Amino acid sequence: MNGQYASLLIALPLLGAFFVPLIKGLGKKAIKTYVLIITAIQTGIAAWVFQQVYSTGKPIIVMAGGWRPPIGINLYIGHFAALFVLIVAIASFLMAVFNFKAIDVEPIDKYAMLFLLLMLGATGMIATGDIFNLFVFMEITSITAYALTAYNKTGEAAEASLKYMILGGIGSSFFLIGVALIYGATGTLNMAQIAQLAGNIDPTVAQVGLALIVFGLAVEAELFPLNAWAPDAYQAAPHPITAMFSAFVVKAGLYAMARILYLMSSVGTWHNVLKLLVVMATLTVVVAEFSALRQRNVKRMIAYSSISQVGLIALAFALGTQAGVDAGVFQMINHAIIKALLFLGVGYVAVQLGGADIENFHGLGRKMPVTAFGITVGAMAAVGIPLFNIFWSKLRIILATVEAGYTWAAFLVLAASVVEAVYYFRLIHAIWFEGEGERISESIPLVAIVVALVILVVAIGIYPNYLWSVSQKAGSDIFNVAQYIKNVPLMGVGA
Amino acid sequence: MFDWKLALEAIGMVIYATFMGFIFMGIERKAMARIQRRIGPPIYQPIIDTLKLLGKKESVSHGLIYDFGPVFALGASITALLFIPIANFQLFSSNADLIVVAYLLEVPMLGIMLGAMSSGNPYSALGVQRGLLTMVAMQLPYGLALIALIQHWGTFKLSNIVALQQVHGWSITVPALLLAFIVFDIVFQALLGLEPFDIVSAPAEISMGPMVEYGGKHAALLFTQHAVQLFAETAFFAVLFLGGASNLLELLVKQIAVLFIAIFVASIYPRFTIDQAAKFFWKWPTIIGIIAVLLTM
Amino acid sequence: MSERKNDEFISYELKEFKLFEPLFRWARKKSLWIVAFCTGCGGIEMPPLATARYDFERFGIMPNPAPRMGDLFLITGYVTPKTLKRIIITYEMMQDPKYVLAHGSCPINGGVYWDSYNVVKQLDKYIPIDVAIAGCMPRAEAVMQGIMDIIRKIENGEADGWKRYRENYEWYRKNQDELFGEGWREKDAKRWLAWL
Amino acid sequence: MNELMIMLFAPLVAGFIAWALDVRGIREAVGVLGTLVPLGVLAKYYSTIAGSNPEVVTQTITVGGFKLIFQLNTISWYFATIASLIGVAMAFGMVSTSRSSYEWLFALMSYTGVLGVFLSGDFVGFFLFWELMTFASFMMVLKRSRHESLKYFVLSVIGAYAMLIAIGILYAKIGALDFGTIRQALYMDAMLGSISKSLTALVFLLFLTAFGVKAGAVPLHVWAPGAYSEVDQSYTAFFSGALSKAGAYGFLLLYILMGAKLVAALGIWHNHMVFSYIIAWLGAITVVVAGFLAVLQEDIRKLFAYSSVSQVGYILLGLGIGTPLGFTGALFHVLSHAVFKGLFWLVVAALVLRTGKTRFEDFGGLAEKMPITFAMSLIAVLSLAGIPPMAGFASKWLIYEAAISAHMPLVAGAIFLGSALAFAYVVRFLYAVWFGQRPSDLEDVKEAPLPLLIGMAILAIPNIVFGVAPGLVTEYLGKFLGNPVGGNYYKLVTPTGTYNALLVAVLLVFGLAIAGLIFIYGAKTRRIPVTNTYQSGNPVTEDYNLSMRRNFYRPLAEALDFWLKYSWDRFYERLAGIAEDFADFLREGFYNGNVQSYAWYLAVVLLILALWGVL
Amino acid sequence: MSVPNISAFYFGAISLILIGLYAVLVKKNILKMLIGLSIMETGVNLLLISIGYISGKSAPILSEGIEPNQAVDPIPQALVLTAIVIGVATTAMTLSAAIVLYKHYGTLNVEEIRRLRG
Repeated sequence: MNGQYASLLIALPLLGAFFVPLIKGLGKKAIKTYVLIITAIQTGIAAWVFQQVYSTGKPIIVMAGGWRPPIGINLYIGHFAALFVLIVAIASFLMAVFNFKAIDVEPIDKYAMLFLLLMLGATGMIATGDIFNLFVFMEITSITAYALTAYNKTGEAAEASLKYMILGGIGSSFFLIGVALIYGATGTLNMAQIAQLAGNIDPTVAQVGLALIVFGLAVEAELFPLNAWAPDAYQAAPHPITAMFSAFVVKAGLYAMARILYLMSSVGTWHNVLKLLVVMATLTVVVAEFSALRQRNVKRMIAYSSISQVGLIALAFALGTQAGVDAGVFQMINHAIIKALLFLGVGYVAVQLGGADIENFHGLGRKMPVTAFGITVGAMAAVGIPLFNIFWSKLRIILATVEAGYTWAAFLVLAASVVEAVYYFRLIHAIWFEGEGERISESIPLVAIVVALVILVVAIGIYPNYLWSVSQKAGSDIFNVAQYIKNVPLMGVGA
Repeated sequence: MFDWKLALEAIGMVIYATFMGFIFMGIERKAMARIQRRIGPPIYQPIIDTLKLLGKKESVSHGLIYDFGPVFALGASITALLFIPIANFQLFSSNADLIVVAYLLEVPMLGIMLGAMSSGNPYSALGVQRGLLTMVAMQLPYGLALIALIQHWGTFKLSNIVALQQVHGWSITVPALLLAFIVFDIVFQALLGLEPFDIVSAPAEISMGPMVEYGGKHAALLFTQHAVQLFAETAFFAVLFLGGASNLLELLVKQIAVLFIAIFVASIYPRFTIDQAAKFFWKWPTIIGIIAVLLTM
Repeated sequence: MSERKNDEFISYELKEFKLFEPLFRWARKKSLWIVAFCTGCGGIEMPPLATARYDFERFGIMPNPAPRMGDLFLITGYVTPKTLKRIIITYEMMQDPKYVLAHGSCPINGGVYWDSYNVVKQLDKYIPIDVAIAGCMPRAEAVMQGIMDIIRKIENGEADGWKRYRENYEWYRKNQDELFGEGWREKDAKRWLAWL
Repeated sequence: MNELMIMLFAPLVAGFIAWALDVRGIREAVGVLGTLVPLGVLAKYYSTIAGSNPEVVTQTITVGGFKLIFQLNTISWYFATIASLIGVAMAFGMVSTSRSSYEWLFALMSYTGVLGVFLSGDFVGFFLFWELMTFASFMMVLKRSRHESLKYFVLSVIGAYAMLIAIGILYAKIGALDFGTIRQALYMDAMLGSISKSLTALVFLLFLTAFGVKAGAVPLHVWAPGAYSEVDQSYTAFFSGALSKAGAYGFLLLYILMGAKLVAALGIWHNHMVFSYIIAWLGAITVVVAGFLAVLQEDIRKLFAYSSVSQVGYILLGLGIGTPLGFTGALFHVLSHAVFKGLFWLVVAALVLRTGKTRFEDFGGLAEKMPITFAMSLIAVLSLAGIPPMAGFASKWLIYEAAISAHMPLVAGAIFLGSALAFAYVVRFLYAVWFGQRPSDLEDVKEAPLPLLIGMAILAIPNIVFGVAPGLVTEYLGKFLGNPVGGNYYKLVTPTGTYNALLVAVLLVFGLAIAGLIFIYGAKTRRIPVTNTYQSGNPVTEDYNLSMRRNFYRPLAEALDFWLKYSWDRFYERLAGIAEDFADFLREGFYNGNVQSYAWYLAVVLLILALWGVL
Repeated sequence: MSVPNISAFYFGAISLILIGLYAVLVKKNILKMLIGLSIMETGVNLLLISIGYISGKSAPILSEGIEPNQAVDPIPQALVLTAIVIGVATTAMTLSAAIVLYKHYGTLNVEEIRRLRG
C-alpha cells in the first residue's frame, strides 16, 4: 500500500469544510459533532501515517496528479511532517471538543468551515515539498486566521484581525517576492531541486531571496519586531482558536522557515542570516517575557509567554547545529502540549467566569479545582520545573546555544525565563492562595482533556527518552538536506 | 589508670588558686584604698566576706536555673584553671590549647548570665545585656592579640609557648607581641570587669548588675568563682606574655605585677558607657591588634 | 499563727551550724556590708566614714547596694510611712543574720518631729533595732562608735534583732498592718500601674 | 544496586502518596516512613563506604538522552546522612506542626532534591535535583507569603541559571557532563591552559553566585530571613539545616572539580590560593554581617534565620581556607550546624505551636511551662555558642586552628567576633523566651507534643555525642581528606594544637561537683516568687511585666548606626522595581496598539535586510 | 536560466511595491492603507510575471501557430493567477473588517483604533 492515501490528510479537511453548509440546517450541535468526527478521522489517518513513517523509516512522497517532481507538486511527509501533522490533528480534535463549550456566536457553520480550513492550511504548510504550494497553504492559513480572529464580532476582534491582516498581507507579499527571486534564479519551485541548485546561484540574489522568504515567514512565526499583531490576535480570537494558534499555526510558519533556511544552507552568506535570526529570536524571548510581567489579562499574559517560547524555538533552529535543531523540535512538541493545556484552561475559566482578567482567577483553586490544577501544572511546566517536560527541552536548548558559542544569548534567555517564573508564580499564588469561592461544576469532557494533558506533561517530564528519540529523528529530517534530496524522486531535468 | 598524683595535684591547685584568688581580691581592694590614702581592709578580707556569706542562715532561690547558674560558673572556672600550665605543674595543659582555654575562660560568663536572667530582676537583665555587649566588644581585639601570639610562636599549645618563651625570652620582648601585650592588657580590664569597663556590675547604676538578686551561699559561690577566675586570668596572662614560671613564687610575682597594672588603670579611669566601650574597643585596640597580627604574619 | 509560719517572706530554719559557729561569728563581725539605703537626713553622714579619715573599710565594712547580700541596715534619720514601707520590704529581703543601726534620735522617739503627723515615732515597733545612736545627726565618730557597738554585740551574740523579728513576727506584722492597713503591699504595687 | 534509586525516590513517592491520601493518620505515617527509608539505606551502606576497602556505589540511568550517574562515596554519604538525619527530625516535627498534605508533599520533594544533589555524579542530575529542591522549598514558602517566596525564588533561580550557563560552558569546552571526565579534563587543562583565564574566571564567578545564593553568602543572603521565617518552622529545620548545606556541597564540588584549574588560572597571592581566599573572605564577611544583624532582630524566627546565614558563613570560611584541616573543620561544622540549628528550629516550632507568638516581647518565663523544650534549647544554646563539651565547639575549634595555621589572621579575627555575636544572640533568646516574668496570656501553655519532642531528641543526642567524641567525625572525614586530624575518638590532635573533649567534660563535672558541694553546704534554699525581687524597695506586682525583652541590644544598635543605614533588602527591592518599570516601559513602548507603528517595525526590518545585503 | 536581466519591468514592479508600502506606512485612513496594500500586491504580481518574460516571445498559449520554445515561461503566469485570487480574498476580508470597525469605533482613523494594546 503506497502512501497515496496520505494525501487524504489534505483532502479530508477540504471536503469536510465544503460539506458543512449542507448540514447547516441540522442545528449547531450537529455541526460541532460533524467537526469533531472529521478531526477524529484526520487524527486516525495522521496516527497511521506517523506509525508508517516511523516504522519503515522512509518518508512518504505524494505526487499531486501523479506528476513526478519537479514538474508536479509533491507532498513530502518525512519524520518531522508525520510527527507534526499528528500534533496538528490531535490539537484540532481537542479544540473541537472544546468548541462545544466555548463557541456560541451565531454563524456556527462558517466557524466550522474556517476551523477545518485552518487545520488544512497548517497541515499543508508542513507537508508540502514545493515553495509556491507552501505560499498557497500559508495564505489559506492566514486568511482563515484573519476570519477566525474577527469571529467574535466585537470591536476588539475586528481591530485585532485588521492588524493581523495588514501585517500578514505585507509579510506574504514579500514572501512572494522571495519566491519569485528564488524561482528566477533556480528556475524551479521544488524544494529538493532548489537545495541542489542553491550552491551555484548568484550569492546576492540567493541572499536577498532567502532573506525575503525568511522575513515573510518570520511575520507568520512571530519573531521580535514582526510579532506586534500576535498578542492582540491571541487575545481577541475565540479560546479554541487561540489554543490552535499557539499550538501549531505559529509552528507551521516556524517549520517552513527552518526547512527553507536549511535547504539554502549551501548559499555563501548563510551564516549572517543565521546570526540575524539568533538576534531576533533572543529579542523575541526577552521582549515578550518582559511585556508579560505586569499583565492584567491572563490570556494576553499566556499569549506573551507563548510568543517567547516560540522565540526560544526559533533561537534553537537559528543555531545551525544538529543539537540545536533537535532541541528546537523537542521544545516544539512540549510547547504545543503546554500551550494547549494552558489556553484550554484559561479559555474554559473565561467562558465559565466571564472574562480572563486576573480578578476571576483569585481563588480559582476552590472554584474550579481541576482546571486550576491544570493551569498550575501548565504554568510550572512552562517555567521549566524539573519534573515537567519543558525542563528537558529548555536544558537542551541552553546547552546547544552555549555550545554554538552564543553565551550572551543564553544569558538573556535565562534572565527572561526568570521573569517568566515571576509572573507565572504570581498567577499560581493568585489561583490557590488568594480569594475564596464556592465550587462550580466543571464539564466532564474538558476535565478529561485537562487531566489527560497533565498526565502527558508529567509522563514526558519523568520519562522523556521516547519523545527525545522521535524529535532527534525529526531534527535530522530537517537538518541533513542531502538525505532530503535523495528521498525526493527528481526527474533529473533542470538547467 | 586514674593516676592519683595528678588528681591530688589538681585538688591542691584548686585550693591554692582559690586562696590566692581571694588574696588577689584583697590586694586589689587594699591597693585601691592605699591609692586613696586609706588604710583599707586586711588582704584576707574577701575570705572573711565569703565565710560570712556562707554562714548566712537563710538562702533564697528563684528556681533551678538560678541555683545552677553560679554552680556552673564556678565549675567552668575550675575547669579553665586546670588547663593552664601553672608554674611547674603540668596539670592538664597538655590536653588543651590556647583557643580551648580562651573559650573556657568565657564560659563562666554564661553561668552568671543564666543565673542572673532567671532571677527576673530588670537590673540583672540590664547587667546581662551590658556583660554580653562588653564581651562582644572586646572579643575582636582579644582574638587578634591571641592570633598574633599564636602566629609568632607558631603553636597553640600553652606548654609549648611557655617552653619557647623560656628559650627565646618573654613574649613582650618581641616588638609585635608588645603591641599584642598592650591590646591584651586593655582587654584584661574588661575580662576582670575593673574600672574603665566595669559597666557590667556598675554599683551606683544597677546595684551590682547581674549579682543583684544573689545572696547567701549563691553570692559566696560567685565570689569564689571570681577569685578562681582572677587567678586563672592572671596566670593565663603571665603564661602568655610573661613567659610562665618555673615555680609558684615566680608565677605569683608575675601575677601580682599584672594585677597591679590593672589596679592602677582601674583606680584612675571613670566608667565607659556600653556603646562608648564598644566603639572604643573597635577603634584603637583593634587597629593595634591588626598591626600586631600583620607584623607576625 | 500557724499559717504565718511559712509566710513567704520569712523562713524559719534556725539550723545552727555548731562546728563552724565561732568561725562564722568571727566572719560576721569582721565583714559587715551596709545596705546603702540611706533614709532620712543622715544619709550624708555615712560617706565620710568611707573617706581616708575614718575609713570603715578597715573593719571590712563595704557599702553594698543589694539587700540580698547586705547585713547592716542603716536607718539614718526620720522615717515617714512611705519610707517605712520601703524599709520593711528591704529589711525582709535581707538575709539573716541582719542588724539594724538607727542613727539620730528620730527613729528612737520621733526626735525633732515628735508631734509631726507624718513621722514614725518609734521605729522599734516596726522593725527591730540593734543599736541606736542618739544625737540629731550624730557625727562620724559617734557613728563609728555605734558600729563598734554592733561589732561587739555580734561578737558576744547579743545582736539578735533578726531573731526577735522572726520570733514575734506576728507582733511586728500587727503594728505594720495597723499603720498601713491590711495587704498594703499589693495595693501599693498596683497604685503605680495606672500611671505607667 | 538500585537501592540508590529506592533511597532517592522514596521520599518523593511518599510525598505523593501523603498528598493523595490526605488522611490525618496515614499521611503522617507515610511521611515519616518516607524519611526513614533513606536513613536506613545509608546505614546499610556505611560498612561498604567506611569499611576496610571503601568502594564507591554507582548507578547510572539514561533520561532524555542524558546519562545520569548516581554515586555514593565517602563525602556524598556524609552529606546524605546529615540531610536524612535532619529530614527524619523534620518529619517528626511536621507530624505535630503541619496541618495540610500540601506541606508534606513539598517537604519530601525538597528532601529528594537534596539527596539527589548529594548523590548525583554528573551535572545534569545535579542541576535537575538542584532545581527540584529549590522549587519544592519555594512552594512551601509560596503557601505562606507571596513576597518572600518570590524574593527567594528569583534569587535561587538566578543562581540555578548561572550554574546552568557555567555547565554549558564546561560542556562546550570539554564535551562531557559527568564529574569524572570533567575533573580529568580540567586537571589536564590546568597545564595545557586551553580554557582561557577569563573564561575560567567567568565560570568561577557563575558557580560562586549559584552556590553563594543557596548557602546564603552576604550579598545574596537577602532571601534567607524571609524564607526561613515564613515557612512552618519544623520544615525550616530541614530548610536551613540541610538545604543550605547543598550550597556548601557545591563549593566543595568546586574544589574537587576545578581546584587545579582555578589555581592555575587565578594564581596564588601571599601563598593563599586566590579563589579560595575570595571564598574565605566571603565566609568571614557573612559571619560578621549576619551575626550583627541577628543580634539586633526582634522576631525569634528572623534571629535564627540570620544565625543560620552566619553559621553557613563559617562553613564557607572553613572551605575557603583550603588546607585539609580547613576542610575537616568546615565539614564538621556542616554536621554540627545542621544538628544544633535543626534543634533550634524545632524548639521555635514548639514555641510557635504552643504560644502562637513570634516576637520576643510576647514571650517570657516559659522555662517552668515547657521544661523539656527548655532543656533541649539549652543544649542547642551551649552547642551554638561553642561551649567546649559540645559539637559546636569542636568544629569551630577546628576552623580556628585551620584559619590561624593557614596564616589568615584577619579572617580568624572575624570568626572571634562572629562567635561572640553568636553567644550574644543566643543568650538574648534564652532570656527573652525562657526567663523573666511570664506574660499573663501565656499561663496555659502546655509542653510541646510528643513527636516534636522525639524530633528534638533525635537532634540533641548527636550534639552531645559528637561534642564529647569529636574524633568519630574527624576520623571518618580523614578517609576523604588524608586525615589531617590525629588523636583517638575523644581527643583531636592537629599539628599545632590539641583538644581533649572527654577530659574537658570530666573536669567540668569535677568542677560542678566542687561547686555543688559548696552549694549544698549552705542554708537550705527557699523558693520565692518572681515578684519578690529588689526594685529598690518598691513592691512588685504580676501585672506589670518587668523583664526587658524589647530592644535588648539597643546600645549595640547605637554603636553601629553608621553601618545600619545601608541594607541589602532595600537595594534588591529597588532593583526589582527598576526591572518591573523597564518591563512596563518596554511593553507600552513597543506594543502601543497602533497598526501604523507595527507596519513601521516591518519597514525597519526590511531596511535592515536591505542594508545587510549591502554590507 | 541565466541571471534575469534587470529590465524596465522590474523597476516598475519595485516602484509599485514601494508606493504601496509608502501608502500603508503613512496614510492614517484604513481604506487608504488597504488600497496601498493592494497596490503592493499588484506590484508583486508584476514582478512575478516579468521574471518569466523572455523578450520577443508570445504569450504562453499553445495555439496552432506557437511552438513551445517561442512562448514565454508559463509557470510564473500560473503563480500570478493564484496570487491574484489570494489578493482578492485578503482585500475582501480587510474591507469587511474595516466595515465592522467603523460600526464599533465610529472612525476609520488608525490612531483611534487602539483598544488592544500594552
